[in-house]
Amino acid sequence: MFYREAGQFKSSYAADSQIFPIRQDRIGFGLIIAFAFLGVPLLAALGIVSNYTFTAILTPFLIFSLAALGLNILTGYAGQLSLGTAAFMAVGAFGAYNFMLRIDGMPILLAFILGGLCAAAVGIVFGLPSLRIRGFYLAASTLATQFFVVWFVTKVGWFTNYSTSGVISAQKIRMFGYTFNSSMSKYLFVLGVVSVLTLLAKNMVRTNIGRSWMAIRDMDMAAEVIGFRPMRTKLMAFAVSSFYCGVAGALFAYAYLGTVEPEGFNLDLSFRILFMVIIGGAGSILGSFLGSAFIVLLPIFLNIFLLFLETSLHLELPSGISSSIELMVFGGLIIFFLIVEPHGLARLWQIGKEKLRLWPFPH
Amino acid sequence: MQFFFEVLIAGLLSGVMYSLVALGFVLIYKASGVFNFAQGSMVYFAALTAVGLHDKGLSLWLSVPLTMVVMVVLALLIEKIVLRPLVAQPEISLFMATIGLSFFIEGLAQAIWGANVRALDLGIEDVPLEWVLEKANMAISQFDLIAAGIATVLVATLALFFSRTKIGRALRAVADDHQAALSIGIPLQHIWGIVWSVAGFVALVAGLLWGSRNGVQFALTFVALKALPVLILGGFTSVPGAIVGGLIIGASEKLAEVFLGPYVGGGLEGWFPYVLALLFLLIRPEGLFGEKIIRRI
Amino acid sequence: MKFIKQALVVTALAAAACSAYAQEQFIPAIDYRVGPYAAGGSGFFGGAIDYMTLVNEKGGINGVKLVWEECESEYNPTRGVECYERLKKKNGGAALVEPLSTGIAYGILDRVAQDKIPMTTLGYGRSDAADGRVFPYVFPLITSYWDQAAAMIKYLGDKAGGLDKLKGKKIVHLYHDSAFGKEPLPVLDAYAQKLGFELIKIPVAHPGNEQQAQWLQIRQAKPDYVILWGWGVMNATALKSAQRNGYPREKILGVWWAGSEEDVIPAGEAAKGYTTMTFNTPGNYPVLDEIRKKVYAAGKGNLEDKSRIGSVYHMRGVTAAILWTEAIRKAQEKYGKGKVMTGEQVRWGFENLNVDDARLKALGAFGMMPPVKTSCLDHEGSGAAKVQQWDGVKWKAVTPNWITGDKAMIRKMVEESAAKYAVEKKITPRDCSKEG
Amino acid sequence: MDKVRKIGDVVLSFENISLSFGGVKALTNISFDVREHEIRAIIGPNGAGKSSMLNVINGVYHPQDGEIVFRGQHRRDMNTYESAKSGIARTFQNIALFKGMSVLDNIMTGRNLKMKSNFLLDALYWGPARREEIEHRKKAEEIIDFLEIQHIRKTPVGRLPYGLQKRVELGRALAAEPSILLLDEPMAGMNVEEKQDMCRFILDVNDQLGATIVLIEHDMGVVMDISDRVVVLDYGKKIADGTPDEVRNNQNVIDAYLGVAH
Repeated sequence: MFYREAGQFKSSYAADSQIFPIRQDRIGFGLIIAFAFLGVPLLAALGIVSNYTFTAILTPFLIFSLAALGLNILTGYAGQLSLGTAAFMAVGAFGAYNFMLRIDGMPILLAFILGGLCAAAVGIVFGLPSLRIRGFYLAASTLATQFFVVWFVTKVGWFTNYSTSGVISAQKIRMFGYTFNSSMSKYLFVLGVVSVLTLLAKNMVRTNIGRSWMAIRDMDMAAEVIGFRPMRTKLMAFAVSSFYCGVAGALFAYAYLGTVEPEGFNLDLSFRILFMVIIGGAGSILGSFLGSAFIVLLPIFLNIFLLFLETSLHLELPSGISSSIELMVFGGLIIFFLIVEPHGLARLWQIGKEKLRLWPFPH
Repeated sequence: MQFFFEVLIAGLLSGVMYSLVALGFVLIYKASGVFNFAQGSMVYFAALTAVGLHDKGLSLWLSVPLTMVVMVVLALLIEKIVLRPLVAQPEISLFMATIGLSFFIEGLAQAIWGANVRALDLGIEDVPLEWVLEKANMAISQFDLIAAGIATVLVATLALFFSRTKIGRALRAVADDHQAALSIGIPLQHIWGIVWSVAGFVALVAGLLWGSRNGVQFALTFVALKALPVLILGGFTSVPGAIVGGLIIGASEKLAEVFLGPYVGGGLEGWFPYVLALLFLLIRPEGLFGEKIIRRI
Repeated sequence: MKFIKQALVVTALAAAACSAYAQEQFIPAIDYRVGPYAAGGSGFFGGAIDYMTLVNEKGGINGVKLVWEECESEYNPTRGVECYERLKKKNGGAALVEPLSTGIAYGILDRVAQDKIPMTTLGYGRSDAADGRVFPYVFPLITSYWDQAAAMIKYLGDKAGGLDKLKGKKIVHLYHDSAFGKEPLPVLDAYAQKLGFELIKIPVAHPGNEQQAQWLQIRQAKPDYVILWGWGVMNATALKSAQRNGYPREKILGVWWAGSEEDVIPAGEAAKGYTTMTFNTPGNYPVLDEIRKKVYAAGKGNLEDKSRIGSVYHMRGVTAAILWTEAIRKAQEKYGKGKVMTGEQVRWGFENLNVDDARLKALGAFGMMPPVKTSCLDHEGSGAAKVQQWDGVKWKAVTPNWITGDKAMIRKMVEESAAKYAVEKKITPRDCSKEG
Repeated sequence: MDKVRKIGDVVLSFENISLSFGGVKALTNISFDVREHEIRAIIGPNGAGKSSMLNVINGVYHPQDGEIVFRGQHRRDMNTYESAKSGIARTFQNIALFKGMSVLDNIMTGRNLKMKSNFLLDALYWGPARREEIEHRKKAEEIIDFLEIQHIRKTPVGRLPYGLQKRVELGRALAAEPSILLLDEPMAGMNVEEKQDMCRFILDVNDQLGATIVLIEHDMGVVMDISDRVVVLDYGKKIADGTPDEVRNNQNVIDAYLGVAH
């Protein structure tokens, strides 16, 4: 009824090429952004949104969304399956840390960008095999990145400034004389970075570079015949993807954990992010966010729900059992979602929108 | 030189243990094109079930066959609940589903048997062979030798199974083309059920051997990480590849750790096999024995 | 609808329950009971919760009941941080926090200082956090990694007939190749230089389920001792590999993460004779009997498997809970008996702990753990450890007395490292002379 | 048929091209040439090596033997990027569209070599990048109009019926404004009506846009109707070459199609 594009005519290609050609989408998105930047802090000021929401839900959600977005560029758009995401995040985090540490007066954003560029460079090196190797062979090979990078960072003391504990302790986030100390300010900082990078990613995927990735993904030979150079295209995907993951890693260290050890960027984390991409929707920017929300929130929800169930039903489950059940339900839900919609939550959203467009008429 | 050979032999024997795990991956990938990440969890689940039943007072002769029954039931359920609805979906969705499956199986195993670590005694002592120790001053474990023997028998049996039995041939047909196999009347579901059962059996054998080597505990799931480079090297679809790949990976990783490790600070066993496999892939993108991928347009 | 109704009823009940005991001190239990390290998590938190239950059975801390909520972290930093954030304000606020995970401890290191909640890290985490001037809210109680490494050398020296006898000896440091395994390196290096023994460092890649290469190196090097700085499956594998390479287990000395039943049972026979460090003397104590009688007999025990009462991890959990309750008790002495303490007040309690032998006797834990006395400067409080040996069935102490290494040397290293951290993080260390 | 543009000089010629895959000969000593603005058909029974020939032309396959002369340049083989760069575009026997992308995006990919913007400007979608994108969008829309596929421009191609996909693929090739267009069975699997449409498009492309066309087609009627010259392959060998009329009456060709034993 309300979600209709009828009557909205585009008089120029520019108008038709915008990110949200449908007016309702534009308004909806604008509202979400406004809410994220203004509404949430306002609610916090009123005491409705707690500190917990910022620091334990929203901030990690945004950071993981960014990492998932990075992986989505590589896996969803360019079709190169990677299991080494956490390694690129590690490069970004340790890179940013060292730029901050070693160069006096280094602006934090520049350090993040430089950290991301380091990750991009590493991405290019470890992306080289993708020119010859494909599919699961490539996926399994990306594990080389995962294990090598973590080993290297552990081994070379310089990266951790020879800290005896082998960990880095992120410096404070300071910009224009303001220190991002409170959980809300950190959230806003992360939100800003993620929004800008998301916009850039959206622009990339709707222009020539994005089309080159998708072309290589869908039919690499045809893409080559048309004039896309596979090497350049794939390495570009690795570089851009790794850059995003690198920045996400830096945010992970600076705005979320504070102190991190190299092992924090382990295979588990890589898998978690891959989950976000697949559950959310490969080849969809929105999907990265939906997937991240799903994977961040699901275990928390399960944990609280089971706890609630136990207390309300007066079940005296041995503590180990409820944790195991949590794990089973988590795994089961992943399978369930893959069966219901193998193309991810983003596709469900799209289908829902198409239904809505026709509503209340069936056709 | 003697030390070199000692390391080499130790590496080859470890390699056999990796092959054992890799074999489970190969079987399933060959028959269904599914990269089954849950194989490691199946190893854990099988070992834990066997040892759990054993701890309940059953003899190993009883608990192991009983576990096999459990693995078959598990395989059939996986086929029915997970695989069948996902037929014809992109490979990556199936891959992801198996990761979901691995969470489920890990949770299930711990929900039933608890998270405690357990010892498993197969009655094979894990000590160096004395006469080799005396004659050549090499420590070669008798357990490893027996494990290698078991692996050899297993591989030979599987090879025969694939080449000589009707099911084996049908299985190869399925591997080549699902649709075609269906159209000539090969019951795909049955085949998958069988293959997952066989993979369950392989997981059980691997679980028993690895479990008796390092104890039955959650870390058994990590043996999958040792098997992956073997797979890359040997090819995802080749049973002999899993064996040869295992030997190469085992030997080279040990040699690298011992002779290269001291120069770079050691601890390189985590990544070295992967990098080695990767370099190898650059020369042969389909692995040692994998089917050649022909790109057509 | 029914569901919602139920929820409302439960909330109402909970509210009623709350008012029944107005005096409740909340302690979050960020634990892990699934995954590769579940055995440690369930044992430790089982012990801690058992002891807290016991305290409640006996009337709480001056009438203040202890309450707790478990949150599964899966040993994963992200989930651990979420648990911490979820629980820190609950039920009037957390009195303290103990994640039993290095990764999670680091993830909340900055947060606890901001939230003013003391964090204990019993026997793990940053060794330099013992310097309370730089880390006011972190308490690596009893013995840090560095003091432990020092105690190890002291023990090996005693075994050789004096520290000077270590000269010319070969000691292998076989370690988990991670920040954890590298932590004691500065101490061991310093000792190697000072005492003149050869230190051979052999790392094991995570997870460590395959160590043939390392043990062949060890066989080749023929060291006098092997220090096993392992974690998880690496420990059992090390013992098995030692056996298959004919290295005597009596000469292997493990870190305390390698010294629980869960580390040796999977290795079976191969573990016999193996020694490790511990900050609990294995055995039975009145406090454990009390737990059996008042907690488990009443069906309130936390462990599924009763035979694990008094196991290494369980006893470590009991030890932790003793220190927590003693800190709260101490804080009550200053800020008001029978009152619920804030995190900041409990912090003061932790900083002024004095659990001496007399107090331990009263608690029924005499000999179970070393006496602990903390101060603003020293957040560790002891630095002592014992060595225990696995006889195939159970652990037995092999050193009758608590042993400590060169505490002055370690203290110097702690202060240097903490000072470096303070500079890096732009922290101005507290002036301890002004602390009351 | 009167052409606006006259058939010109030879732009592309092959001398003794041989190609084999692991011992199996796909092409043996093939020689023929293509003139500017002509419609050159390659015909032959299944497995005659027609598609292999197209793959040699745009550098997917590299012949083991022989020489290619392209715009006066003598070379051993072509490579895909260079041939695309020098204006060779093609369609494929089994449609090789980018299935996950919309019709419009597929056609836009055809213009990638004409785009100068780099990924940083793309990411900002600002200034020249934006102008360029919109400019190329205009070109793409012209092709969409030309092929009469306006109604499906935002549909993912994976969802389109076969005939439309073929048309989109042609559109993608045209977007590159090719000087030589290789069409591999453009009418396979089409009904009569669709074939007529496709014929019209091909002739228009040749005539209005002036592209030289190399065409593989099975429908003899179509081939004889629209091509200027025809080369006939059988078992990787050339058996005839000439105008449609010459080829039609060639005994070798009749034998090959009727299956006379060699």
